[in-house]
Amino acid sequence: MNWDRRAFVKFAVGAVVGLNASPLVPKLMDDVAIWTQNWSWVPDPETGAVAFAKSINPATQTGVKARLVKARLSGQRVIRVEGDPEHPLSQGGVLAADAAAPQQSYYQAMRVDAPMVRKEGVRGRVAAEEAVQKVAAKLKALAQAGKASQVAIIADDPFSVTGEMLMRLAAAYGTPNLVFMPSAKQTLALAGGLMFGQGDIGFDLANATYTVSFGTPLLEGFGAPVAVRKAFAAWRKDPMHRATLVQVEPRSSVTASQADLWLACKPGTEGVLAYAMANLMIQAGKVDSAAANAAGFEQFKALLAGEYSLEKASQASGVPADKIKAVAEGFMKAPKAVAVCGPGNSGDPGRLFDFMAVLALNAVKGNLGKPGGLVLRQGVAWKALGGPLDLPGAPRLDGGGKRIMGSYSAYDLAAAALKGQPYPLEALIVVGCNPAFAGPQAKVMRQLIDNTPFVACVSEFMDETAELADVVLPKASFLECWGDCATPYGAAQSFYGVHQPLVSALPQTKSAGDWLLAVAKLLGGKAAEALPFAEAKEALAARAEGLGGLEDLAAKGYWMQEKPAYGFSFKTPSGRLELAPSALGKPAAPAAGVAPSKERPLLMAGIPSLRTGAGGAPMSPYQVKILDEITLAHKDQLVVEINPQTAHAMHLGEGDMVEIASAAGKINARLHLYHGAAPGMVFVPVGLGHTAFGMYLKNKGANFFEAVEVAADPGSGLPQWALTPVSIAKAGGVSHV
Amino acid sequence: MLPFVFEWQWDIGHGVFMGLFYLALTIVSLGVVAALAMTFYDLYSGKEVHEEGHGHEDPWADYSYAHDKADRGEYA
Amino acid sequence: MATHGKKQDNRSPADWWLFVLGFVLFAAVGFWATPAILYAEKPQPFQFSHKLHMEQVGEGCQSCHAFREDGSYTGIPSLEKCKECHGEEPMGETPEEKVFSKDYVAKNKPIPWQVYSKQPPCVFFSHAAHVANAGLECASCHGDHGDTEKLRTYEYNRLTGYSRDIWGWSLIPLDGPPKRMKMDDCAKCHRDNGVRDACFVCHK
Amino acid sequence: MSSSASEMRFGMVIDVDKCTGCGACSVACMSENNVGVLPDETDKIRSITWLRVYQIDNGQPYPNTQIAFFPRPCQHCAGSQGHHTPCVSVCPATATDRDPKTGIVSQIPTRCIGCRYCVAACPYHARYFNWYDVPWPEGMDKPLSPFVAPRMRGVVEKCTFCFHRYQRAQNKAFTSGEAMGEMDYQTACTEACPSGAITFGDLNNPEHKVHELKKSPYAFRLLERLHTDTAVYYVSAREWVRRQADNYLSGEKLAKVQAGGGH
Amino acid sequence: MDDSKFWPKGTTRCKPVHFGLWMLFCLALAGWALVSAFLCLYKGLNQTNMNDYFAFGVWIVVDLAIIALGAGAFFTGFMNYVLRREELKNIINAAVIIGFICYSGAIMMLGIDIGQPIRGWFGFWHANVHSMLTEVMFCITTYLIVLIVEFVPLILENRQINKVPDLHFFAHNLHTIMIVFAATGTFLSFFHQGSLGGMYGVLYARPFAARGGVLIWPWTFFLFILSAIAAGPSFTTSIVMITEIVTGKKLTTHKVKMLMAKVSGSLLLFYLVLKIADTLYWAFVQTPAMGLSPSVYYQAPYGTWLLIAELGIGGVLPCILLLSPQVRESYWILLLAMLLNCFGVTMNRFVMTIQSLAVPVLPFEKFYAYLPTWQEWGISAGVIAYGFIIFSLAYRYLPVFPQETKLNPTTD
Repeated sequence: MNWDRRAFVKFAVGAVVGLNASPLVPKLMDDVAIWTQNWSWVPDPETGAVAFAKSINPATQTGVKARLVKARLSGQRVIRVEGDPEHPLSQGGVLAADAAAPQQSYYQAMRVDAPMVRKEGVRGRVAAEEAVQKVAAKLKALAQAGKASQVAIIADDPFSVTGEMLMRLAAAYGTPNLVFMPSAKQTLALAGGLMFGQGDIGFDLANATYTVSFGTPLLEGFGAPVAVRKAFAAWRKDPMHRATLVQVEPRSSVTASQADLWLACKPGTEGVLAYAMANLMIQAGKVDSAAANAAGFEQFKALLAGEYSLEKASQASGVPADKIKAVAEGFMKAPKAVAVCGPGNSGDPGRLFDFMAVLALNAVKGNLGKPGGLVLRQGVAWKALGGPLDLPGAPRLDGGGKRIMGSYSAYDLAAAALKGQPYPLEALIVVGCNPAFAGPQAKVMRQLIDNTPFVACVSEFMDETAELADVVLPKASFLECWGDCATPYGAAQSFYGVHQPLVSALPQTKSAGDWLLAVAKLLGGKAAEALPFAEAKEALAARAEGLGGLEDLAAKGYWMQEKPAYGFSFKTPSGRLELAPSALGKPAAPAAGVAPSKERPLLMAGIPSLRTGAGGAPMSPYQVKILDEITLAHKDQLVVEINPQTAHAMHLGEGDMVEIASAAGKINARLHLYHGAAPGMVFVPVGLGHTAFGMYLKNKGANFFEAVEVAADPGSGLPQWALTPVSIAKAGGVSHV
Repeated sequence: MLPFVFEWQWDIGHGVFMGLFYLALTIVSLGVVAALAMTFYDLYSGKEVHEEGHGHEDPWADYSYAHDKADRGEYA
Repeated sequence: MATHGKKQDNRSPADWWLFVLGFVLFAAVGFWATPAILYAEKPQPFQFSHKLHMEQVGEGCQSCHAFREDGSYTGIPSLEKCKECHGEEPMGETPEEKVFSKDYVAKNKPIPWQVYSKQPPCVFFSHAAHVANAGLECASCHGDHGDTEKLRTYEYNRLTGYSRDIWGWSLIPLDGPPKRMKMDDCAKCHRDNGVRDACFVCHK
Repeated sequence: MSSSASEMRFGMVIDVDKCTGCGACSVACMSENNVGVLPDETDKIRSITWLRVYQIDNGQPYPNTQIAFFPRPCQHCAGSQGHHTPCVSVCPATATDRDPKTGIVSQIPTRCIGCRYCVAACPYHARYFNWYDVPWPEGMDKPLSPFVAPRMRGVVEKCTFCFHRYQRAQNKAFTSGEAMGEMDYQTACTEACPSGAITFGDLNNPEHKVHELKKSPYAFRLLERLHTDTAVYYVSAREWVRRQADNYLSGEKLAKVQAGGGH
Repeated sequence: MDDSKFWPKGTTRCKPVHFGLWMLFCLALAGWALVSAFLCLYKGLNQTNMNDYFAFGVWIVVDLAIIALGAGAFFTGFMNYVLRREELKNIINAAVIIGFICYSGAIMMLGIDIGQPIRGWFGFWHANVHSMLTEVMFCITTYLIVLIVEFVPLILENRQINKVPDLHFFAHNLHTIMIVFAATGTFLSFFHQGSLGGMYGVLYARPFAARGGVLIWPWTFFLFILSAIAAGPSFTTSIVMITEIVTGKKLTTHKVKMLMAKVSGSLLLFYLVLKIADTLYWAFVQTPAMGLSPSVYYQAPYGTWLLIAELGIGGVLPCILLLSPQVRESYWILLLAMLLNCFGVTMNRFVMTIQSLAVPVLPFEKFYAYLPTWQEWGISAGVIAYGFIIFSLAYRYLPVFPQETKLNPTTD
């Protein structure tokens, strides 16, 4: 049989037809298409029983409910952090930071997953015992050498159980240098103390019908943001007749836009407007009895009539007189009106003068202790962890002792320690915060860390501070450990939230309290006695006894004062309202404000936003994703806002790459012309510009705090960085139209 | 495109669309099959293959297209 | 046909068998070889007799595969469910149970069963709708799996990764579940029962 | 638009005067529906956010500038006057379909061939194409929900009004026997919003809150003039916000096009 | 390496080394396309500059343009076989080859353009008959089959292949019933050229592209057909003329070219009348009804120059030229007019794709511009290279032009 070409063609045709007669082709086509639906690099999350558990997110003070899936093979995991509808403050709402919390705690590259010790400059993972042993040995050596006071501890929240344990450890160990990040709570306590003798004050926003907010981002980061928004929702329940909100600040922010009236004042003049309104009310004879016979009322009245008349205030603040008058009248007539003061737009603790002016306005209105006004909080009835300990005698590095009522400043501590007065620093311990990035002391703190022989850091994330530290102890996230957080700023009722471990923490991570106890045990002596607990949960249980025991507190997730305590009592030296506080001898008066100079013609301020995250905690990938192009532009450039006229005058256009320089430092950014920005100012988002945290966050934008200039507030002594004079210049780079 | 697929409900849209489509497909396939049939017929009826025996310029010239007016010498 | 001209003789009738040979050979490859290559096997962690268990449990399938009160379905029982009866000491003498008690119950390690009817990730199959609402029998989709002595070998499609039970026993849509469980089979059963559905009823 | 008894029409009423653009709804939506994150999300017209919060302003110079926010989920259009839903009518492979029983437009990523015709057809830019294979670095795939299938590259995805929550509510109804209540099926963004600006429910059901809220004189819909008949109503007492919802010739007054199905 | 025995009878072709160089150039372009295609398939469509606003990019523009220009195949076939215009017989082969190149090239590009090419057949299996794109997919694939069937006899007429009796008879028989395929091709092309236009017309939520219509077909359905059959013959003839210039040979009598030009010109006139009417109605009646003004449509960089380019330079000018007998007599100006005609239809496809996506519909959206990446240009160039290769091979080895031997009497 001759096997020639024609035969082969016949065989080949037969083969092809035969193959197509079999289901091979349709089967392969179908299966290949199904293969594209089941690629191995697309995850297939395992299903399981759904369960819920209550918790609280200390960073945002929102009462949350975690949705858990108990999977058969891969165990329990958190898939959602949702709002807790039964929570009186949050009533089911969450913030972007809460909803993105699961990512934050699960994403490995961001977390510190094992204790690390730096040996000869190289940081390596070590066992927990070795790390704690290293810290304890160093502290013991310092104590024996009598240099106990040359140890500084920086933490974030003085009211949490960790905060209290740190106070006891510092006192027992013998160092006065325990510093917490400055917050508006301290300024409010100071102002309240001076005028009422009461520090624990809240604003009953839910019941107010007329609210005037002076220079604070009421809807963008004031107090427990979700609680405030629930009050805001109550005001706007019926679109036809709504409670009035007046915002007083230089920039058309979110709060200013949602407010019914916005007083666009010159930067730093909010307090002046409060006094002017008070003055109008006094002129109109509408003065509450408590204010009328307050200590120094005549002196106060004379000062207001003289310095803060309508024309003077309007001239100083740039707000038209009729607008000030209208708001003053509205404030006078409204049955339940309240004036609100709080943290500044740059996250600063606020100026004492502004706070006292606002409290004075409330006093003149007479809404102290009334529904919809200023209320005293009962204070959380938790039990102290142990007997009182005597404070060490040595002077504090940040000069805290001299100032009234012991205010804290990490900036002053770092500056003083660098100069070596009164003494150099031997060891620095950072617990649960990121001072090398977040806060005005960022630059100074980095220098301090370099010059301090020993730096230990208890941190959840491998953040900027942890990367510079010698010893890093991995802190568990709020979903993985026991912990608590106290009353948010400005809340009308005192509150105490507890979070419990919902997910098995990374093997080596522990809560900050556990690490402190481990160090205290090794230190022994007074330190061990000051913290007689086996684990942090025990300390929490001790604290929770005053609130009905930890078990049902954890189940409920919080303790809260039922309703605001109306009625007001004064504990001032004179026993009555002191408009001219005895400690000052005269009514509060503003010091010289921050003024732009010739070579630094603009004033820089921060843009408060719930999207760019709170404080040092890193933004989770989802939060970075919802930043729009007027915050983080293409190729990760920070976007700053400027008024079109100001930009035009300086020959700058939309999208220009600029360099913003102040005395303290400079940042690069892209310019965005925004009509709502006050002339003569530049507004910079806060919370971007991390140099750590892996691919989702690293090198995105620039850090506002690099260019911030810090000055102590004359009144409260707290660091003040609301406004910084800066120069702005084109920084090359093509402008992307 | 086949009636036993999941969400198939007959409606005029399907009728018109699939009708025209299958019509076109059948016409084309019938055309090809017809050509194949004619080829087999030619092969087995022993028709001669007119190779390049004579170098006629126009390959169609020797095929008697009754209707093909073109090759009656009207080149421009 | 009459022979015409010289072409006829060099075409020997034997030519056609080559075509048939090619056809048969490759049709065989298509029908037999591809399933053999396409499907592979995975061993179960250890043998399990449904029959033995069905004799001892109270409410049949529901005693291990049950509904949760939020309407979701447990599917394959977790180790805790097994532990309701089994302890670290084997109850019977079968070697499988020794493996189970020693390697899994003692070490509290979840059992990595190969699930015959595991649906693709894009499918939302609601047992509540089919068992609680429509009152279907388990066997109508799972066949006689409930009374088997031994677990049959688990076969899966190398290309798609899905169990052969749901998409691979027969191509033609004639025999429905449990032999063939592609989308069209589910759709056919829905259509026969007059259930007009939207995509999201079964997809997620 | 006629609606028989069994036909539900799930929709939303979003109070723009309560929305402060905090993005909690957007993040809650992404966390609920397994939306991934790319290393660089600054290219906003390639970033997949099922619910995007647009910032708008009244264009006034200082000091009368005001900004507001439009949270924009998929509008689940019904289409009217002979037109189908804009995206459903164009999909060649029926990967997207509008369920008349619930009024929800479904999107099945495993059937989508990625031709992106629906992305071009949608005037609200509510449809997103997976230009990248989403990276799931170490640990990031743990908080994924098992109730929504993660998507692969090359397919379109969009807001589904959290239909998996309808499925779970349906399961509960089947086993417990009671019918599905208003609160049994709520979307993730509705629950997350701290100001309670978003309300979700069946527009055709008088007991549901949205049924009343959409009748407010301040209610309006996006691009009403295109007759897409959307299921998402917006409410604002500010006239300049309402004017931003549609295209108007300079002289045209707002009242010309009334919201709430006045066509 | 002498391939002269493969050349069609009585014709001479350039030396193999020249042809080799030309092939090298085309293969280099094709190589660039292959690299781009691999990147787009392996890394995904992020290699392009397309995004969620520009769902369609330069690939779709090129697809639409070459399918419109490929309409020369079906319309020349229609005139030749159905309308019995016999003199077109001399150019029908070139038309069929160009048609085959355009359609197969377009389908290959679409294969890379869609996100999941392996699931491409879902468009047939789970067809949504109400979608214009489904109709396009069905018709383009079917018409490609028709084109292949029309192209096969030409291939089989290669001098060597023609020696095999089976193939010789098959080619001849196919040719005798070519009218069947031409008619089916015309029917199919009528629909998918229209549906490509319908794809944009039905977008009632996109004011720039939306058009009213009759029954289920928007006006763009008919406008796309008209512009395609107006530009198709011009494209085919200009390719033939360019080949004449390159090879230095006369391939068809000028009479054939004049006939194609005349057909093209008159259809262009008919199309322009309707197109300008539609544009006026769209700009001054339909757009204001939607609350927009034409100025919203035309913003930098897609300004009104696009309208002038499409309807002016690419429309009215070639129409006048093609309809004037002196121009048709000339050679170079005729070529220019036909190329302008093709340019006009390409601009129309560009505007309907890119500009309709650039125009924001929500008032608070922005106007975006689009610029392709090198990968996108690579694949577009790849299709052109593919065309060069196929046409060059066909011209070298297949008897494409019946009149060639007569028009170029060889000396020996």
